[in-house]
Amino acid sequence: MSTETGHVSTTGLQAEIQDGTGVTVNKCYQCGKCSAGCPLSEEMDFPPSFLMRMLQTGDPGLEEKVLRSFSIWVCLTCEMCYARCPMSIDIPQMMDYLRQKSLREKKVHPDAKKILAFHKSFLDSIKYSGRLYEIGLLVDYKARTLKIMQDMVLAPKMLLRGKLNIFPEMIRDRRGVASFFNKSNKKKS
Amino acid sequence: MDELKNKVRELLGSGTVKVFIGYTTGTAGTKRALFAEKPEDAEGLVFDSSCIQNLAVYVTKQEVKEKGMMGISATLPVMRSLVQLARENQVSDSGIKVIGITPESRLIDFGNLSEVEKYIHQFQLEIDQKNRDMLEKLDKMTVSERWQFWLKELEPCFKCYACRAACPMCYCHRCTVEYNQPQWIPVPSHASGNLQWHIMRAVHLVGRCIDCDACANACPLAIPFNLLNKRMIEDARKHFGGYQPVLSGDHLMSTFKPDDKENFIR
Amino acid sequence: MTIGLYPGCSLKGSSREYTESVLAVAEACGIEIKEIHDWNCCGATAAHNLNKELSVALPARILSLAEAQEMTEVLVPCAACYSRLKVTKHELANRPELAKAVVEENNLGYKGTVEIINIIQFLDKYILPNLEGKIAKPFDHKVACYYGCLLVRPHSILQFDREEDPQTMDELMLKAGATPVDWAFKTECCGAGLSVSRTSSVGRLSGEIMKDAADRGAEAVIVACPMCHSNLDMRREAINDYLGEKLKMPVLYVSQVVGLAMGIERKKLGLQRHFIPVNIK
Amino acid sequence: MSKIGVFVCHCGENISATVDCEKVAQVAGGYDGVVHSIDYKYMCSDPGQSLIKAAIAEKGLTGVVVASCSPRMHEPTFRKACAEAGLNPFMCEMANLREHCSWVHEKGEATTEKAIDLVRTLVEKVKKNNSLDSIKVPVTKTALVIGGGIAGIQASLDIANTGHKVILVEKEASIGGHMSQLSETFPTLDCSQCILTPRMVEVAQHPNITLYTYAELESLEGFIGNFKARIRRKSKSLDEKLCTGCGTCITKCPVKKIPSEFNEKLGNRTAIYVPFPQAVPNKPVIDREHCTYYIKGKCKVCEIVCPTKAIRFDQEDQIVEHEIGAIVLATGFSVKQPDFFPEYGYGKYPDVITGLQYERLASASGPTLGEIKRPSDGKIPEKIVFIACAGSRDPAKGIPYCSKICCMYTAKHAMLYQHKVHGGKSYVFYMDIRAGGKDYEEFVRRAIEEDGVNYIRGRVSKIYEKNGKLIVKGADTLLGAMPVEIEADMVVLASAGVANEGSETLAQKLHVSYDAYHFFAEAHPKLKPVETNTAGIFLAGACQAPKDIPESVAMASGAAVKVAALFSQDELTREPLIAAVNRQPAPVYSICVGCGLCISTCPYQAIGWEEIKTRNGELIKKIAKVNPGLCQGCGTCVAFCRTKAIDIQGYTHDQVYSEVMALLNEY
Amino acid sequence: MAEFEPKIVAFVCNWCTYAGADLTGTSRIKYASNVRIIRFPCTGRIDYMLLIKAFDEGADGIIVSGCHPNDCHYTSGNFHARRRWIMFRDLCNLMGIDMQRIKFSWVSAAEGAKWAEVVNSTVTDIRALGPYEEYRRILNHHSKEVTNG
Repeated sequence: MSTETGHVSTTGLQAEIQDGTGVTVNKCYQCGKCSAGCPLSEEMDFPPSFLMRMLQTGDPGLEEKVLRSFSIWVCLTCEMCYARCPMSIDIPQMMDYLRQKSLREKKVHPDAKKILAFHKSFLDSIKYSGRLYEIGLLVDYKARTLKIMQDMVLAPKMLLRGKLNIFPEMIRDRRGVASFFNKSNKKKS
Repeated sequence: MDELKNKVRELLGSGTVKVFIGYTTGTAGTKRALFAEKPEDAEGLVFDSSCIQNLAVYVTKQEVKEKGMMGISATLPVMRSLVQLARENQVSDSGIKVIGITPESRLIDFGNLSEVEKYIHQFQLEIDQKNRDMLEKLDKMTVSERWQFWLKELEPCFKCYACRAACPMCYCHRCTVEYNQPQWIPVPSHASGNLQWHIMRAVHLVGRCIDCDACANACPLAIPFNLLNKRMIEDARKHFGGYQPVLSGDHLMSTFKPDDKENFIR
Repeated sequence: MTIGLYPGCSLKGSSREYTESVLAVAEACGIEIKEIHDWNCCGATAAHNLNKELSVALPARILSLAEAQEMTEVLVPCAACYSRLKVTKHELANRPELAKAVVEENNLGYKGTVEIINIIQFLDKYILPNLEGKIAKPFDHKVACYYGCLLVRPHSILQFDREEDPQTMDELMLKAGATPVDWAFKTECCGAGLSVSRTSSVGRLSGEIMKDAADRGAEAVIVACPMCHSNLDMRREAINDYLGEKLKMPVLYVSQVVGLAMGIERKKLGLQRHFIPVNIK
Repeated sequence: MSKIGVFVCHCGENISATVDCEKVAQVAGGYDGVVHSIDYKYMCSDPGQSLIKAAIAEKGLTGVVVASCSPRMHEPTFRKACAEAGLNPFMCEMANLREHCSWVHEKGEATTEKAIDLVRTLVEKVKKNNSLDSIKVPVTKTALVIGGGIAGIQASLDIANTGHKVILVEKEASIGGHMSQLSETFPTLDCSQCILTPRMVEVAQHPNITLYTYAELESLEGFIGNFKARIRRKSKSLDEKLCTGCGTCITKCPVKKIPSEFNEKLGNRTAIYVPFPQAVPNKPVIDREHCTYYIKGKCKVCEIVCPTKAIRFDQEDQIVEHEIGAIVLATGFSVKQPDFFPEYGYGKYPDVITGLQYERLASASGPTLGEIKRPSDGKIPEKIVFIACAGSRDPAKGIPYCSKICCMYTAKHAMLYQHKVHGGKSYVFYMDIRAGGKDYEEFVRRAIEEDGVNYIRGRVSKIYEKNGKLIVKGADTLLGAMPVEIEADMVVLASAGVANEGSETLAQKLHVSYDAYHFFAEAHPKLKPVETNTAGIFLAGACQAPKDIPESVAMASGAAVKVAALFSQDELTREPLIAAVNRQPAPVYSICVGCGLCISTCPYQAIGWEEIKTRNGELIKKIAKVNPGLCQGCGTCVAFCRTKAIDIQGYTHDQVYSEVMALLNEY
Repeated sequence: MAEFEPKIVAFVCNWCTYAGADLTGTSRIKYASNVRIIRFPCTGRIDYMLLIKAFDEGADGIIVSGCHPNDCHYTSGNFHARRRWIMFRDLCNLMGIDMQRIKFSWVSAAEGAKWAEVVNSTVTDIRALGPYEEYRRILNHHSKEVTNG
């Protein structure tokens, strides 16, 4: 005898998202309220609702497009879409999932390299000192993006106003924190 | 004592009552019921603390009713039973004359049942300490321990129905145990049969039992099934503010309050 | 009664004035605040963008520290950190398998006992009650209360104020003597994480926000998040480029306004650190 | 010895897809007493029923078990079939293999097992069934119609025209309901008032209709054919016989600034008022909450100016009682105020209004005399945005279901705007256009093709005010969800239709069931759309679910026919599934000991006393007696009686006991 | 070894829970097939002795369900039932009958999903409790015939 109550069985990326985030892609009925409210939809190659639609088709080609899209990286997780979605679909959660998958599978959109670089520098800084070291972050970021000149004007002003620490703040248990990274990285590979 | 005898002589003499139900000393000094029909029978009447049988059980018996107007010497439990029986249309002023005997063995010559009702309402239905402790002990047990407890207690029961015979509230012409279409209660006195009998009896007495213990006293095996009735009395108080025998008005289990509280229905 | 403090990275660097102002008002009201010892970064956007478990593990460590240091209530002034910590607490409570992976494998003694409060809740609960009569100089200006994203969203988890047209900060400002304007960009996003990597977007998003605030006659924008502040204040150049005008409207932290109203001197509140001079009294 | 026939239905694939029907029939065939057991594709079909009839005739069946769908669906069908074959209909039982088994479990052993158990249980039950004759009860040929909207009006007129008496109860001061608020109606664009008011007048003048406005149902007792209704007539502070409806009091009333409910608060009314000029009856009522006299104890201007001295300040509510045979519920619906959408700013921006408010603006009798003007400054909007599904299809903040009427009225609104404001631009944000209905699709196309309404497929995320304009931020999902921003002068929200406040309480008064959204529930979604689960109570209009006018009217006429059919008999037959007190030959007479404790358990006061007397009239015994006319068959007394002296047909002690036994043995 | 499949009998009223269970069907919501429904006109008709009988015939669990308060098709049948259940539960509990094995619920005609949920959670709970061995044991030494009458 079965005690199971039936639920939508999906395949491919849909199913992955369902298991990974609990988001049911097929809940979306394409009203577009997310795209209408998204502060960045006009900078996206596919606005949120469009993205949802692509995923609904279950078409491998379109799923590939999603993972290679710029949208998932320019998304700020400002949660506006989730706040206004009539079906309470947690798009931000889904975006996180897609970004991580896109990164694992090395499908990051070229224009997103800068954004990614920033995130990476950010995490390295934490990995190294346990906290964010803003100068370090900027330097490291510039190194990654070769944008030496960017924000050059900003830094001195900040120093002037005591908004930048010349030396990174180090936490005591740096090993502990660093170990988080190794652990969760192992999982990926 | 003489006061009672005189009263009864007078009642029988004047023909106000045709039969008077009281206690007398039986064989081996035990107390049993006496049915006095002539003034001189009153001589046999006795009363003391050992008179614990609930005489109210007789007032619903056809043989006794046939004799006409009844008189009865009624202790507090008997009075309570009489009022409940009156509520259930089994006795009425036209059929019974009550001579009350107070806990201090004072006599009260009641004019009618509503005087009896007024009298009994001075006293709450109170479970005595001994039994309360026993119930507490049971509550402390796990469900299975209670289950085992009752299996053991009920094991010897062979369904002699002395409990039923002694209970003034068990006056039905046809008791549910006597049904066989369908067979509500299994005939043999095996564990489940006994269990069902006592559950059924307890349920039938909810809101009606006045805690006279006649059933337990009558039980040849001294099974403490009256604990069930006592728990029902306590719970009736806990859930619905308790009950008292009344001549008219609501019966605990045939009414409800829209806001009756429970915590087990989802 | 002491309250735990999780400042987060920005409050130690680019927006230290936020910390200063929080401590200043607390001190003025005799509220003791204790910084969580050896706290680490919450991981911010970067972590949950790139690595789910990490994004939970980092805040989990912070909360475990607070528990270990016997804190029952932790103030998190940075809206972004606040959101991360709350979300983590929620995830750990509702996703056992994730909790197992994170808490056990990193052997954190996480119990989930710490109460996490944001700056508004803190000021409401601990400062305002002491403010009766202490309003030395009411902050008598028209202000636009800017909540940003992460102070009120996701509502299902934060359960703070309402996610559309929130009111708590406005009420707070009223009590500080200010006049909140009714405007439309309270919860629009400033560009946050893209500050460095896509400054142009930030210029546009923050620009729209500043514009509406200005159009409604606000004299200052009030924020509760260092990211909002750095975008609206430090990125003013990008903003003005986008708007094609020179907006001079200052951006203050909610705690700074309360401080000013209490008559605390500007330096203690770190007003001098702003890019856009706070030239209103 | 009983001869039982078992008939297992496949219901097409509905049952056989997960239950092995052949096996069920074959196993059932083995039970003692079962002399005939077969399975068939559609038992309810004609050939299916013939199989049953034939078996009854050939094998002389004494009982029938049909194992198919829920008895709530087809019990009458099969009982009728049995009756036609000469078997007492109450010797037929149904095992619910569809709703309770095949539809809710996966295919497999276990499911077939369960089906077999269910059949066995019913076989054992039917063995204990008794042949019964249905009960006849008289019918009071007066109908009660609750709600004076278009549905209630239609139902009242239809019933009244069959020559039966109708009592129409309306809680407002005038009949007319929502329809009287509407401007013009889709798809024909004829003026709502023009087609409605004649009907309203007809109601008022109809000899068979008693109209109670400003009144509500207080309580209802009884059962089909024999209800007793108590109606509260709220005090109008007016002697209606004397009042001529001249209206002087209204013009003179000093309290003039009360937001008019009829005009959806876009206009004002006085404290003594008629809701609208064409009101029926056209006599005022005093709104005691706002009347100066009732607040301050002085004023009485209306009394002074009244030429016929009809004002009665001391008048009190009055309770009237009526014997009723049938009831039509036509209480309509309410509009969900869209203030749960802070992002749309309804209630904050005066120029963001609801569809119903727009109706008042567009209505010739409305506050703007039919001109579309913004509430804020009275300007005529050059750009207007209509937002569909403002609350509907929104489980998160609004209601999950589709309100059905919005697509059409929104198209109408846009069309009316284009007709009234030349050169104006109108936009409709929609997700789907649901225009199912005669001439509906054509109507929407006309709005788009001929009147140039711009339809944009997408939902609006936010509305905010910016220098006097309403900025509407939406998206066009047909252009890759491209963001769209419109600077509008006015926004109309197609707010959702919801059940009335308190519909639940009314349902409880009448003992009809209601659905998850508190709309009244029909007895069957397809085959009994106007019946309720309570015999003698019928539904009409939007109180059952959001509906447009044609549907409401059709449903009302449907309900009226049901009532007329009921009234066409002088007495009606009721299922004899009621309780009775046991009787026996002398000297026992009855197992009942006459304790009388059961009397107060009966919800219908159906239990009384019976005195058993000898020939020469002396009392032998006093026992309980169930009045078959009043008993509704709940069985509460049956389970209560400790002597088991009361039993109830259809659910006798013997029957239910056998069911439990059969169910668990060889489970 | 296969998972223990409890026998569960449901005593339900015709107007709310039976109809609710019909709705579960029409909505095609799947649930455990362990349950067998017996239909009553009203919870007021449900005889406490039948519950004991169910255990006596080897049931592992029981569901008793009807209309929510105020929704009773017969006005007050469910109110009477509720009062009886309150006392009956206490009695059984004192008797050592495991009250975790009798689930009481209100399921309206509109609550198809709730019915599925009630059944599933009951099955899960009873599964956890295991077969009602305690009661079975006292049955072993008497044959069914006797109780079948």
